[in-house]
Amino acid sequence: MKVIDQNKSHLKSENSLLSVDNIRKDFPILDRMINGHKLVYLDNAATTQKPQTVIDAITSYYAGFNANVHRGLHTLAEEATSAMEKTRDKTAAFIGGVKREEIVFTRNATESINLVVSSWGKKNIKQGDRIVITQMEHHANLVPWIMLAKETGAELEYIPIDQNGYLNLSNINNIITPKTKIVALTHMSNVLGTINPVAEIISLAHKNNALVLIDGAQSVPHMPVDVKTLDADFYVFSAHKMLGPTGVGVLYAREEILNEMEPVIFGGEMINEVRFDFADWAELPMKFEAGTPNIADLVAFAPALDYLNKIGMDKIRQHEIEITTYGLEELRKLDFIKIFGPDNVLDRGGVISFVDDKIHSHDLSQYLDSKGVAVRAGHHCAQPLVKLLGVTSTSRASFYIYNTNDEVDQLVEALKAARRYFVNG
Amino acid sequence: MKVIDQNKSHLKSENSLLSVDNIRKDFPILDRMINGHKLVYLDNAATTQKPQTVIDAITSYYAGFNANVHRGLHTLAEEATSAMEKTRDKTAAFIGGVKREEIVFTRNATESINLVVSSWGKKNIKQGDRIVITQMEHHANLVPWIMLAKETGAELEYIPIDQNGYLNLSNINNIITPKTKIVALTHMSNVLGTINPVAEIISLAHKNNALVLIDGAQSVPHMPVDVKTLDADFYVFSAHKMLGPTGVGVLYAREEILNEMEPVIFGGEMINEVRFDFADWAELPMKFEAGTPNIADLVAFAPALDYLNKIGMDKIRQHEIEITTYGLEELRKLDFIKIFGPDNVLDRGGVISFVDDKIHSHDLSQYLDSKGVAVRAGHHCAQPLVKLLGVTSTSRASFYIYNTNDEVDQLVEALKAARRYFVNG
Amino acid sequence: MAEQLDEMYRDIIMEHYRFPRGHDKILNPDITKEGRNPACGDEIEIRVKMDKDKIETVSVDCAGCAISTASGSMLAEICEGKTIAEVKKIAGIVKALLKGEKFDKSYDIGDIEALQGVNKFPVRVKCALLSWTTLVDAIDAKQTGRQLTASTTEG
Amino acid sequence: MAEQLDEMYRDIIMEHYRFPRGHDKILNPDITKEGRNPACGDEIEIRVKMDKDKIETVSVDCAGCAISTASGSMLAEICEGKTIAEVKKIAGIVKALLKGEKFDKSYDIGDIEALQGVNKFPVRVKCALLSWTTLVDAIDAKQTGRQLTASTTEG
Ligand SMILES: Cc1ncc(COP(=O)(O)O)c(C=O)c1O
Ligand SMILES: Cc1ncc(COP(=O)(O)O)c(C=O)c1O
Repeated sequence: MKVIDQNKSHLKSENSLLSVDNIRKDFPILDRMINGHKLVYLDNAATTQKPQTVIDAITSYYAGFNANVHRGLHTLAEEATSAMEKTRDKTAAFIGGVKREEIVFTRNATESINLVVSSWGKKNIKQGDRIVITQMEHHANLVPWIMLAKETGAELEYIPIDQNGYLNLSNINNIITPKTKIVALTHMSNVLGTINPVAEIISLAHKNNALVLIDGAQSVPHMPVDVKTLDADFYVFSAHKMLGPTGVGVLYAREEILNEMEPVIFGGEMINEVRFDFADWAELPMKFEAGTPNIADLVAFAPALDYLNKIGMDKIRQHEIEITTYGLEELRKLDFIKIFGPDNVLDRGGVISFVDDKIHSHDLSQYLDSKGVAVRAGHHCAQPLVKLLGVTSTSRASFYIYNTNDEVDQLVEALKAARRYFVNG
Repeated sequence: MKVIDQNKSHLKSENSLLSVDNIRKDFPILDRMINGHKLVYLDNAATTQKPQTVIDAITSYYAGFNANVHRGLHTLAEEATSAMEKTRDKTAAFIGGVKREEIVFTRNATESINLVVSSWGKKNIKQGDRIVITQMEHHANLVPWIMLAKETGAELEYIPIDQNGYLNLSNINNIITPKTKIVALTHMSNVLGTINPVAEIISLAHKNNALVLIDGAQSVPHMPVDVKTLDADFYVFSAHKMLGPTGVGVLYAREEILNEMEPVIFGGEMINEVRFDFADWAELPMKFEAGTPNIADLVAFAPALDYLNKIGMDKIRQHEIEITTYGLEELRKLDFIKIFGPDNVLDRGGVISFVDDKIHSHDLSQYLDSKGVAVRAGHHCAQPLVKLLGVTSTSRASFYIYNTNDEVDQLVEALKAARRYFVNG
Repeated sequence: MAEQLDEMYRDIIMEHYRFPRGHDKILNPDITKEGRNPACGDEIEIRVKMDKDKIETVSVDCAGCAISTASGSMLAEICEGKTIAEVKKIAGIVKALLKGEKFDKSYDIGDIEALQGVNKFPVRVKCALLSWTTLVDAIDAKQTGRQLTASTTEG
Repeated sequence: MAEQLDEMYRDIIMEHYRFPRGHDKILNPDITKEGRNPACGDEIEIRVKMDKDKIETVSVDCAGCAISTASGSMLAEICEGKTIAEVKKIAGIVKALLKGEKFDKSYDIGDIEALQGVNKFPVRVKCALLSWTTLVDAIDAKQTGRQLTASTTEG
């Protein structure tokens, strides 16, 4: 016990680089009691909690300047439009300074990927073409491609993963070939935590004249991302996984590509001119944003970006490396726990999937919850991957800026107690 | 002046059935000052303001039980799921007691219509089939059908409107014929205010074995709607036009139809089982709701429904009849103002579109705003209709539960002042 | 919820989970049927040995959580010697009990009553239902001569 | 914003709006071009009479708001006698002025300066731009011999 405590205080002082104590004060939900215990929220890969500034932005919007956007000539409409469009500027800046026209707002990362598949995909993918994805994709970046391959008669090829949870690139030149039209892969796995060498894969794909979609749902919230430097063609993510409100997704795509893409949802806001037998489209990015947008949440995404910028994405990454290091160390001490994903913490994000050799992940998570510890259990929307790992489900602890080594300790204590409850009880 | 004042106090006492004064206290934005004047918000057809209970529900969600929904085994996830699903129950009840499985949540009414067109439409509409819509449709219920007709080679037929802003049904038996597969029309026009005889049209369509989609974006917020009694096949609306948050749309469709429809967005939540080459779908309605939903706003739509139920949709309709009667009366006194839409207030909702014979609607709206009066100007996402009316744009005042006859007076005064500014200045 | 947790993981359930009945596969079954709960990843195989219209024995091979294991164990225990009609009746009661609906309380369901605590945890209801759905599907298929595909608690 | 409103609808603008220059259609134009702003419903027709590489006269037939009318009137006034290069330079200045960007302040733009107040109202910028975009498109098309389609301030 003493050893652990020393470890803890040692790592805590490093954590304080990020002044987690101050950060926690900004998140009202962290005071929540769960079953008599203070909430230990370790389900950040599913969705993160929100700082007061984000909550306040929604309140101020509705109490101060709620109105429908665009073309509105009254004060409220102008204020709402300008606030919403400011978020677009901030989003464009956040991922490396792209053009505001290159940022399309959707409901979530899932819709962003589906927009690419339905619009770009159906137009450009033909029978005999090859679509390449990986074995570690979230259903959002898997099912749309399965369906597109079925519909078009294209081949769907998988980049395999190895024993340690890395992409196995040994055969990559036979996978990404001149037949390949699109490569779609996750920047960071939501199950294994693996951070993939996307720049390398993008460069190989481009040599083969294939475009690349990066699923950044787990990367943009947790590390600096510059889509220009990566040279990604499409990049998607969700606001709700990075302190922002639910209901906001982002699709970045290069302007030339967006210009070539047809909209898939038709209605108000996205048109230029409509006659009874004719319609043409508004300029970018409105062309892809039909109907009344999720205005309040778009407005409230800005303070989430501000919050992340204020801390600094480098520091956030550093904090997650530290807490994940500690988490892996402590979990490895439990001989009944098996951990998935890369051993080297520099190759992974703040996500630890594990199983207890005797307790089913559902029972385990339910038990952890009774101690106030929130983790996710199941297939994490990656059924084929979880099956590959040789299990039916895992438990997953995932960290963010407000998590502490203390909370890791509480997870570990609860795992030990679960053994007593289910196994040696 | 005296006459108007008497009128005012007379109608005010009738208004008090609805105790507008008390209602106004629940809407924090109504205290907002615009250019030195108290806000007179008459842009409710674009989006309505939100009561404190709706705003509070969002705050409580984020501060109390924010988590990703479904399959979550921890307390927060269960609370979030159950709150979101309670909204589904309330929505199902609100439109006449349909099954919860028949309520699909989308981003907005526009997405709801597009979902029907992309899924049901592409599967069921063939070359030579006929699609029937009306000349008074919002772009949301117009452009998707234009595109579908183009793609499939189906005919697109319009039910025309007459001089008074009613649908002209004299030729309807030649329009809705056995060739017709779908009839899509608005329950209430967002430009003319016209309330269409949808039950009659649905019955005629059904006799021809055509299905009917009703665009209820302007009706559900303003009058009692029972989709079962109407016998609608599809019915769509937006939460943000009925006190609810932005980012929530509803698609009601009969269960048999939904069961036959394929999803159009693929990813998490909407699947049952996924393998590397195979996917099948979750049960209704999740099949159509891929990815993380707009949880907070779905949760906060419930208090909006509660609020409307508490007042009673009958009373809301009554209030709007009264204020629209007064508005029409007062505007008709201004000989430079031309009003569009039915004369009989019982055939119209609380929407008054008008033009000044000398002042362009953009100048006019901008001027009204300088007096604190918010109306919308332009084509109201119904370009072909506005063109039919023989104008390039209109100004539109639209009312809701918190509007008063006093506010109508302020509109009228501001219209007179605009004349002095632009015409006799 | 520590108490709610104990409500769900009652002693009876934990005992069935640790020492599941019907765990050893029947070797010459009259009916064999797989069941899946893709959302959980749970998979079971049910085998039934019939004695005319009565169930002689049931084996439940289950790779699932405590709840699905315990529920399968209770199934094996209670179904032994029951007629098909009785088994269907019990399956109906289990469903009602798990979903918090009304059911015939006069019918003796033995240990199964302990599953009641599960209805506080909606996500877990499917776990408890899997073996029952699979068994009823198996019997129906046998009776109607339908093709046997895997049962699922989704859909 | 009552002041902001007066900032936009300055006396000069209101005067151009009430008495627009170049309102009478040129009968034998060298260039004719339509412009549309579908979002507003505004439509204009511009006609140009050239004198070698100079613009002799411009007529602007406009069914639009005060801002687009006044802007068109200013266009007709200032362009008379200017070379194509000069007209393009002025159009560039108008665009910069309306979008709040930097421009060459040494160049004399006369009444046009009064359009500056419009940049406080982003939705109205398109109104003020319509005639200028249409004129520049018309000249470009004439010079390159391209087909003339309607100009628009969208896209
Ligand atoms: C890697 C990855 N991709 C995509 C998604 C889908 O995100 P959303 O549900 O916000 O659309 C997730 C979130 O679960 C994810 O982890
Ligand atoms: C009649 C009608 N249909 C559809 C819509 C589209 O609603 P939304 O923008 O919320 O999708 C509107 C709203 O403007 C409307 O008035």
